[in-house]
Amino acid sequence: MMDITEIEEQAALDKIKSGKRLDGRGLKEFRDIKIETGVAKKAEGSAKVTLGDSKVIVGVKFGVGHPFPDTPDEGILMVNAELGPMASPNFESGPPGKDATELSRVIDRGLRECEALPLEDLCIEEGEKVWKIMVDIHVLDHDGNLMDASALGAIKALKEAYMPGYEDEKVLRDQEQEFKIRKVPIACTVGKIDDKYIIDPDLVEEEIVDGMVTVTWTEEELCSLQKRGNGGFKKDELLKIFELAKEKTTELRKIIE
Amino acid sequence: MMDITEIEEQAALDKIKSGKRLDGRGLKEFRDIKIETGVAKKAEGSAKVTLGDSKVIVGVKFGVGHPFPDTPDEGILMVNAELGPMASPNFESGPPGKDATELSRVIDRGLRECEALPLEDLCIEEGEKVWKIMVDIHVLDHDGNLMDASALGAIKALKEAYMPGYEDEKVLRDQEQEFKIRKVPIACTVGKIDDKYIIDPDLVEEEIVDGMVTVTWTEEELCSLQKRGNGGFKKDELLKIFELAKEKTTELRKIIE
Amino acid sequence: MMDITEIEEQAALDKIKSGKRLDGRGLKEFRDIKIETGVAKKAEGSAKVTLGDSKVIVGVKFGVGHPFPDTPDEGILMVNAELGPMASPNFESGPPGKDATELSRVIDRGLRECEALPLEDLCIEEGEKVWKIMVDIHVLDHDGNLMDASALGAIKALKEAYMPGYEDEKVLRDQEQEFKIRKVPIACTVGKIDDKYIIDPDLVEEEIVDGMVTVTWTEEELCSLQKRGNGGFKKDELLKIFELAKEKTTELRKIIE
Amino acid sequence: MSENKELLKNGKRIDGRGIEDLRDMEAEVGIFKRADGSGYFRMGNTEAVAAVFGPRELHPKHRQKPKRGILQCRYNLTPFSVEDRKRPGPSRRGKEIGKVSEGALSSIVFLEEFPTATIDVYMEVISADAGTRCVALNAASIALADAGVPMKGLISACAAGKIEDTPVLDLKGEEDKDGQVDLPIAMNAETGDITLLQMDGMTDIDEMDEMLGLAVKGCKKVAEKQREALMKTFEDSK
Amino acid sequence: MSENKELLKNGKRIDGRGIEDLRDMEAEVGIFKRADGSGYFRMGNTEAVAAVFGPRELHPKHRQKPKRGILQCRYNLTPFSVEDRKRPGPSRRGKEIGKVSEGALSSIVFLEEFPTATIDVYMEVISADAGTRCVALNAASIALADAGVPMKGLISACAAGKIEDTPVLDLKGEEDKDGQVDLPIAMNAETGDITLLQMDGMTDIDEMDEMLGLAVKGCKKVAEKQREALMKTFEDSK
Amino acid sequence: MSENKELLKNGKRIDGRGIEDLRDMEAEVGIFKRADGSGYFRMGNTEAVAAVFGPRELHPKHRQKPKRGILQCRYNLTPFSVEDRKRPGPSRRGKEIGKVSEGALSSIVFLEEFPTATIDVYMEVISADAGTRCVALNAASIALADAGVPMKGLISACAAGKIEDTPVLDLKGEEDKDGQVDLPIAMNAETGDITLLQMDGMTDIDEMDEMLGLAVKGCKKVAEKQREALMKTFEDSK
Repeated sequence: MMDITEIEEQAALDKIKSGKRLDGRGLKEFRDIKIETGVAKKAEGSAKVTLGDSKVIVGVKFGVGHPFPDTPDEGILMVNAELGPMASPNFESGPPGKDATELSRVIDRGLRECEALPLEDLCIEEGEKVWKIMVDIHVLDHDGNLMDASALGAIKALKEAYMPGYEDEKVLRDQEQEFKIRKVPIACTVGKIDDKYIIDPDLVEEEIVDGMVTVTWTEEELCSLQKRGNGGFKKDELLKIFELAKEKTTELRKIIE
Repeated sequence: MMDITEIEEQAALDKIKSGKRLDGRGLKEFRDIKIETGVAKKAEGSAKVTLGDSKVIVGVKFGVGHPFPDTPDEGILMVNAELGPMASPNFESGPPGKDATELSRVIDRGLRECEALPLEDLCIEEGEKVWKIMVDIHVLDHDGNLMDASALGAIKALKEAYMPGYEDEKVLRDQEQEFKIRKVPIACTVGKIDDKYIIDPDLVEEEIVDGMVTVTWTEEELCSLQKRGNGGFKKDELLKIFELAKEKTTELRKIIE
Repeated sequence: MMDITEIEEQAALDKIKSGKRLDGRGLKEFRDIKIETGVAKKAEGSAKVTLGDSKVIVGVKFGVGHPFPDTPDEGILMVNAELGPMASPNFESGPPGKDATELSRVIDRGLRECEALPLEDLCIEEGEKVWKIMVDIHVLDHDGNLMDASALGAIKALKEAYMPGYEDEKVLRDQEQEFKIRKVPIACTVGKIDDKYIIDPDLVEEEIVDGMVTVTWTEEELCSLQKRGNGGFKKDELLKIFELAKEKTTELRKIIE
Repeated sequence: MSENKELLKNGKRIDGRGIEDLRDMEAEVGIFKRADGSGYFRMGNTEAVAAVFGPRELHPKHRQKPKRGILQCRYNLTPFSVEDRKRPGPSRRGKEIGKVSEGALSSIVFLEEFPTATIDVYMEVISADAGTRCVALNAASIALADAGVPMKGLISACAAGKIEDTPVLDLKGEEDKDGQVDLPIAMNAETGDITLLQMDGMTDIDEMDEMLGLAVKGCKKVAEKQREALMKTFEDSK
Repeated sequence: MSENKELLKNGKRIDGRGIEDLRDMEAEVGIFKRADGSGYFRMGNTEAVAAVFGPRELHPKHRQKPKRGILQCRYNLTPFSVEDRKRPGPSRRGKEIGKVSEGALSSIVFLEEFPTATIDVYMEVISADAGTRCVALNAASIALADAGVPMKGLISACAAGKIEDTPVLDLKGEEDKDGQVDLPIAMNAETGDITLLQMDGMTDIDEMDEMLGLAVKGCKKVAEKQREALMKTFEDSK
Repeated sequence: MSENKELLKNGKRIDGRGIEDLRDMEAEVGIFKRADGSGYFRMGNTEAVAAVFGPRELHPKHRQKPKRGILQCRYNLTPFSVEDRKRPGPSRRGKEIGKVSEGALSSIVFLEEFPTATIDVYMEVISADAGTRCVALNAASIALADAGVPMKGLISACAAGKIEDTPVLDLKGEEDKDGQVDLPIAMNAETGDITLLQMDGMTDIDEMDEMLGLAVKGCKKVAEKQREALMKTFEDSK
């Protein structure tokens, strides 16, 4: 006997095999996206992304700290994600688990590899004091594809962020200095079901895909990849997926800018 | 069918409704109180409070540490409470839970709000080194009303404490400097059952009260409040409770001084 | 009814009572010992000890850190042991439990009490910077007597270790300075079953002994003792056990040197 | 608490409010899909969301109560809700507020209808400008209603306080920082039962009388806003 | 990633390898007694051991799946496997690699044959000189085979990368540190199914094509080494 | 361990004791209400309390043993028991002492009478001036008796040591700090079975013989004090 989840999964599967999706979308279509900024009033930058029924809020805070020993004159980027018990009946309180850790690390690499942030400009005193940019991803409601929603939220919050002043060992948050990001990395997750590829899998679809790849593109370059889930992909499939992701991230880029 | 605990609770309830208590006390009477000092020989001050069958030991240690950035010339007060597995068959090992945290924070506020301790006098080197006063509450046996017992123990241990010397970056515990507290905050917990108010609820009574309020008074002023448990109080009830607590803390103050 | 473990335990017990052991060894005989060095290429010294089917790898790393306040001109020795889930179906992930903690502390005391390491020579800048010698014991496969295997591995890895260079606040691992240990503490665990004493108990035997004593000898002196398990020993038994351990550690010493 | 700023001038507060004025409020019900109930509440620059799950089975089982359910609260500040980023994870302050929130909400839920079960209330503060526990409770209360949990009433919360020796309603950040007393309460606005009460600062019974009076009035206004939001959802869903 | 060293000279790499050469490899099966299966793998100076326990009952029970087993991976660096001693205990990097390793290995195990069970795979890196997750997976894959777990094939892993604008196979430490792209993959060498894929660095689709091609070739060579070691054990046990 | 103080002068120790003298002792049984058994023990300035709960069901169930109960010990220093405040929470030293205490106490309890159960022994050191594990065990032993747990005897503990090349009994703080050997033992004073034995420092077999002899004598005196306290409680309860 099948329980409700299984029935729903089966229905989603049948639909996709026929080239459609349960919620009426095309296979290569994102759900509705809404991005609001300035939502966290104490953050230097923030964005709330609603992707279908998934909701993610990203806040950017600046702080001052010690540089890493191997980059004494560079600022520090920290990305953290919380998948708290609010977001899903299946989540528990506690330190970030494997899912939250993967989420934050993929977003981190997307930003870091393309050098989206001008970390070299964020040194206050070489070897002693540098700016720390702390990007916190907080998942409010989990209905699938948190990766793409979080990547969008992170880059949008960073684009909106100002840099506070710093004087006499104090961070002055009422002074707003310009802070310019250099690249806009955008993630697109592509799932595979038999010979079909789908974009932006929702929670049910994440359960039924053979596998997924989260592909992060800047305008021109591929800057991070992460295969997720259990299945496998042939090399040629992957190349097609990268192309597809490029096309879709180009669409998303318009919303962000 | 009722188990033993329920039978005991019912008996306590019936008794209180008739204006008496299971152990023969009046509604507004504390259990026997015994306070011993100098019980922890390595502490700069210590007190053991026996309140009926509840037993709490409080130790005060001085140490030297960095001041908080916003009070660079003030000493630091830290209050911690441990409700370890020794004190009750229901307690488990581990970091302080909600009950222990509430206990320590209520005692902390009682001391802090009335400025009982001369923290401004405890600076060694501005912005660099200040005295830390560490008050540790250790519950040995839990038979109810740990709040009042702990508050008594904390202020008594502080009254007994001396301040060590400090030279050449070393704390000299064989030098005893005077250390004077300025106020004596005392807590009194009042429980409500129907239209009755009881003082110093024991463990069984804590289970049956509609709600409790822990009221902390100095000689003249109300310096901290904490409503506990599930029930509610009307505004006028609260004002009566504050008065009652004032009367009872005045009695307790005599024991302490 | 007995399960397989119990049958095995009973067989081991019967055998020992008849003066023999299940694997054919004599009562006072170690299992085969194999020691390989240089097994962890990033460690300054390492040794893998195979004792029967028990396998332990020990790595030595040098680092630079603050001295302890009471020994401002001495290097620091740290011994840590991990009994991870790889080594036994009964082990779980998580911070070191009681067994791992005991293991590391007994090895630590064996090295520390006889002053095997020249910690006084490891000061870089008094009160500020000293060398830290970090000995990590990693249990790969647990078939009993991890104590003796780990003690052997630790002293062997330390004997093989070089000390890196240090210049301009950097540890230079391609410079190899001589680092000489002064004593060779060796542990021997003796188990008691009725009136029999056995050396090097394997996993099954550890379950059936009345008790065990881990005795650590340098060439001439007893430098650490640890009674383990539940049983008791008469004073005279202990003295015999210390003698026996001296004899056996003298044998092991030949393998190490 | 010290007084180095001028917080009151001609009966007006730094943001122009009078002594008995609440900050402007916003409330929304049913904001999340996965939770059984959810709500958003804002007072001035303090805002919080809450999600409710349950009644559902309590784990581990030995914590279940045979004759009634329990209500558990988690109160959390998001890392970016405060001036200096807050490290994620439980804080002592958060644990205490979780506990007093359980006390505040438990009394209005018919827990005896759910033996062995738990109702889990998760509150997240999105931005913190004083009054966070009150705002979080206001969101939690409408989230409980949204979840369809049988309730005896709504819990409405706000704080009174004292600045420049004057009792005022609903402190905002600067007032809280430089004020003399902070008195958060939560109340069943219909019955007048005060189910959360905490107080820091030095005061006496007469002042308490006055401040409690203000806070009670404030809670009633909060209740109106909560009911309005619940009504709107109810109408929308028709 | 920056390029301050000369990593390529006349088509030769710092250790004398050509662009398509793997480091020398070593593999051994069945190295532990207590584990149900175990393996050792080395590529150059990177080496790892793996132990497999199970299929066995999964605890706590509420995590059991009624229709299939699960495969859980723990990836860990021993404290002495890196330049500066690593503090014991889980790291963020280790958690992520554990997760992608589960994804890489789960697809080749017939998990549907073990409802409610778990197969636990523990990987320990003994020395780390780039490519640790690949080497650990290579050890884990032969450990699974050694445990007699029913499998659809072997997982073989290696990384391609880009140094001085040139795609190369199997980066070693210095190449990884100063290189431009790191592209670890894991593959079922028989079917060509790529079950782990991660990538750091900036590249485009043509380069990806080239690097993936190299990596696929590398995995096939790894598979030979793994099969050789398994065969040896098989023969020894006859 | 170094020797920079004069610890012995004309056969007298810094506190006037002779070589074979214990510090003064105090013992009390049944000090707590909630615990099933409890005890207090003091030797000089070292004092500890212990509480015993059980036999009671062991959780989680998969740790239960079908044929015998287990005895679990927690040893803890209160934060104010030492010179510099000790951070609350488990320490490596405390874990080890917990384990050897389990070994010391388990052998005198008829654990086979309580299959699947646990007996939990909690020891808290109130002030620490050397010999803490011995004093804690002395308190634990009378707490077990107070709990009515069926026992084969009492465990009595004390340490011998070496200062200025002389074996002495029951080191106090300064002697422990500047002494050469510390040898804590625990013993069933009736049978002479030594159930805890640890040793730090450099010694040989002859000295061990002498120190063990001293320690055994010390344990017998401790046992008298314990029996006296138990007898008193027994008489009181008549």
